[in-house]
Amino acid sequence: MAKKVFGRPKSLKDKIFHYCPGCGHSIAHRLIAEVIDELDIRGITIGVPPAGCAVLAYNYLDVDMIEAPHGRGPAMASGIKRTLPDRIVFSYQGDGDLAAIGIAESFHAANRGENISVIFINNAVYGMTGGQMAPTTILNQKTTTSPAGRHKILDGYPVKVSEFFSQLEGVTYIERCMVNSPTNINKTRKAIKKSFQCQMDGMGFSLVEILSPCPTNWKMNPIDSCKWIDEVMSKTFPPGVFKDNTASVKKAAEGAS
Amino acid sequence: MIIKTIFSGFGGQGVLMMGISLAHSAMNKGYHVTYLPAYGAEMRGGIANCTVAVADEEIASPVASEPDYLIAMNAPSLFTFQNKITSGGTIFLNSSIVKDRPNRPDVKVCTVPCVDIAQDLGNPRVANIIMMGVFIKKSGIVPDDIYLKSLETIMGSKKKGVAEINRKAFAAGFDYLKD
Amino acid sequence: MNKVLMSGNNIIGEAAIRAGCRFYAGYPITPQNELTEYMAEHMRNAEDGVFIQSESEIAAINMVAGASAAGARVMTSSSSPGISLKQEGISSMAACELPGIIVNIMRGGPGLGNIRPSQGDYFQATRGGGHGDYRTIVFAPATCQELADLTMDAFDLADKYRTPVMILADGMMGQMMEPVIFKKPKKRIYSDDFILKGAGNGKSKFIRGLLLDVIDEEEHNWKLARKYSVITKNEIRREEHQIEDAQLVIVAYGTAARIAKGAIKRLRENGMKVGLFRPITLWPFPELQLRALAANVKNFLVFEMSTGQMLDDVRLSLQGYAHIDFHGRPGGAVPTPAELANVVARLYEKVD
Amino acid sequence: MKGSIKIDKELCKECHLCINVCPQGHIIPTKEYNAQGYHPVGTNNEKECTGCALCATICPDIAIEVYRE
Repeated sequence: MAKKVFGRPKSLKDKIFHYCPGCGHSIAHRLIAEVIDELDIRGITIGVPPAGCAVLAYNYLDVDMIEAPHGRGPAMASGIKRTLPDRIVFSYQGDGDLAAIGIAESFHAANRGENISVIFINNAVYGMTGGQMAPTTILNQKTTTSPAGRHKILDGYPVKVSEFFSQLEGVTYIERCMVNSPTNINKTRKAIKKSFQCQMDGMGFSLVEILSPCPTNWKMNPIDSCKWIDEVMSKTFPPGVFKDNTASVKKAAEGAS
Repeated sequence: MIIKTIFSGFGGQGVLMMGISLAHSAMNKGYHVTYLPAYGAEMRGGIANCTVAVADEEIASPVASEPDYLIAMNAPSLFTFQNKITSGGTIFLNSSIVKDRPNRPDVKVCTVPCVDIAQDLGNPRVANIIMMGVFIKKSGIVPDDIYLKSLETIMGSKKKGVAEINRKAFAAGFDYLKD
Repeated sequence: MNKVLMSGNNIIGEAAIRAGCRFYAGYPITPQNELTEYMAEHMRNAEDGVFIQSESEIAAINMVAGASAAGARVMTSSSSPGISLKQEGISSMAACELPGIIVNIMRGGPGLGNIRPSQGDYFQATRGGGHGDYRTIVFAPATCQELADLTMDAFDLADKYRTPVMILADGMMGQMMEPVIFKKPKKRIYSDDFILKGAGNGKSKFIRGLLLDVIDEEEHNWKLARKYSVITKNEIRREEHQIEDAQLVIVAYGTAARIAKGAIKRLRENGMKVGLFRPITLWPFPELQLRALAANVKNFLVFEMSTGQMLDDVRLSLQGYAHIDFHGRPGGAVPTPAELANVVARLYEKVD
Repeated sequence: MKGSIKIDKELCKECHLCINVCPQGHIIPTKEYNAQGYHPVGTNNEKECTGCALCATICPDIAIEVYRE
């Protein structure tokens, strides 16, 4: 008898994603659902989707969800988590949402060390609105609002969220991953699991940045988009663990008990 | 009846506390009262002041456009408010500090060297309570026993010795006016 | 219950906690700082109480929205410029039908304005304030006692109608102290079937304000509109003061209404028959109640600490049945009862 | 090890990421249409599936189930 080794995770509703072909959101949604299944936390998880392409995440993820106004996810998640400290609360945000309009909410939730998980999709453009320049658009990248390419003098520099959030004392764990190859996708799943586990262990704020293809707005096919992440985007946003205090927090907790 | 009083001085002289203690005791006497402090940027570095209205009926405006009494704990307070006071009203002056006198012939002036008296009592910080002793006696808004009880309630959380020195200071002020 | 002397800002905080508010987020702004400070101090001692000093008013309203979705009784507060920032979240709460209390201790405006008492946010408060087709219930207390009572009532109405409720006061109300007696709060009656607690073994839920389908959004708008008409039918509050024989009625709310009462006292001492109509709910506005007065009274004076905002509602209510004058002091000026009495006296002489 | 995949043609959006990662060349484009209007991928039975699941891992639309003997 053949045994099923890969199928749809239980915490994902049986619906066709509205995302474009080759979109990284779909993969990230699936990974979150897989992690929720693995940790068996579907019944206690509350998600906060953003404004952006992922605003309809509640159509797919089969957990309680409340949509936040653009950029305010971490504030809303803070309110939920403080009210229900034993639930698992995550905010799912894009780059415009987290690093532009909602940078203050994200930064301060991180700085307060809110015990929440933030899943941060970095695709270097505003996806839903049609591919405008995002805070994470890399230098010289052409977008609809940087038609000649992002220019450092005119537009400033791409915001490196993982690098600068890892400087905050309130942050426990930050990793930047990619979803452009099976190996990287598996790494991303591990990172998301670690982030949720970090929250379950009461260790505080964690963030997983995911370099995610947006073939439509990059005007590339999905395969080239995955290559572009490897060859170009990851040079500005190198993957890796930027902060991991989980071991020392655990040790301190054991020492105290 | 409605009586409006402005307490004014520099920060640290305890003028807001003077106002609160009057408002509290008038409340305990059964009157309608309002207490309105100056607030925000205007209280930084400037004079601190508050307005207390006491009435036997609902109080419309807590603002005193023509106060019956002014307690001026420093000179700028006198200059700021002396022209607002109602004709026939009374200005209580901290004469230990304020050398000037009001330019209004139609108001009464009651000079109290309250800082000097406080120093004689060995605690210069109770000058405001001494002034309250004078004010309560002269204005007659509330009886002294009700006032002292309110004062104790307000200062309640603080040390016991404080109640004693306040009581002494109030008595010194109350007795300062012989007539 | 004992009578206590407290400032308006502290009274709101105390009434909220007594009413079961267990989540407060806020950002410092004069003249409402004492409320934020009060909540910081007293939420610590309330069981399950949460206080967060947020990084902005925007964050505060969204924290409050999140906590509301999670089932807590919630409140945030600010003053005029901060309320403008909160509007995005208030609109979102109205859309998502999340209960919550927003306190606006108004100051002078527009822009940063000043920190003096003002009533320039009437339009913002009563017309929804943020984008989209919605309303918020707006209470306009005029005394510290009313601050206490209406704060408690606001929580009940927010739960009952699942809608944000605004308490609209001004810097004077926030700063002044008056004696107050806290009433016993009502028991919370609250349907928790929409609250997010995690799906457990059941079906997952979501709360959303984005309805891409036109028919869905239209239906949602009409659903909200039906709710608002029920509120309009049931929740109007107003005070009528000395109107029985009045030849002229002043229409004023909040601090302005207090001043009007002072003016009326002076005017009546001089034989002028003047009364006061004071809306306590600014939305829903006591439209029919005001119009009913026009059967006997032909002269109204709208008095506001603004250039004339409630004036529009009075015009809409009276529909030309009576003559309307206006006296306003915007920008943080607090007129005296004497000043208003002079204005009214001049008009009164023209009354036929 | 021998494996097999099951493609849900209605979910496929023709991104071809699976074709790109399949080490065996087992997945191929097709000319048929699904209800969404895409040409879903299909399998080439001349090339053996090992059940490595790389295709399913990268598939954004969870269109591929993987089985192993």
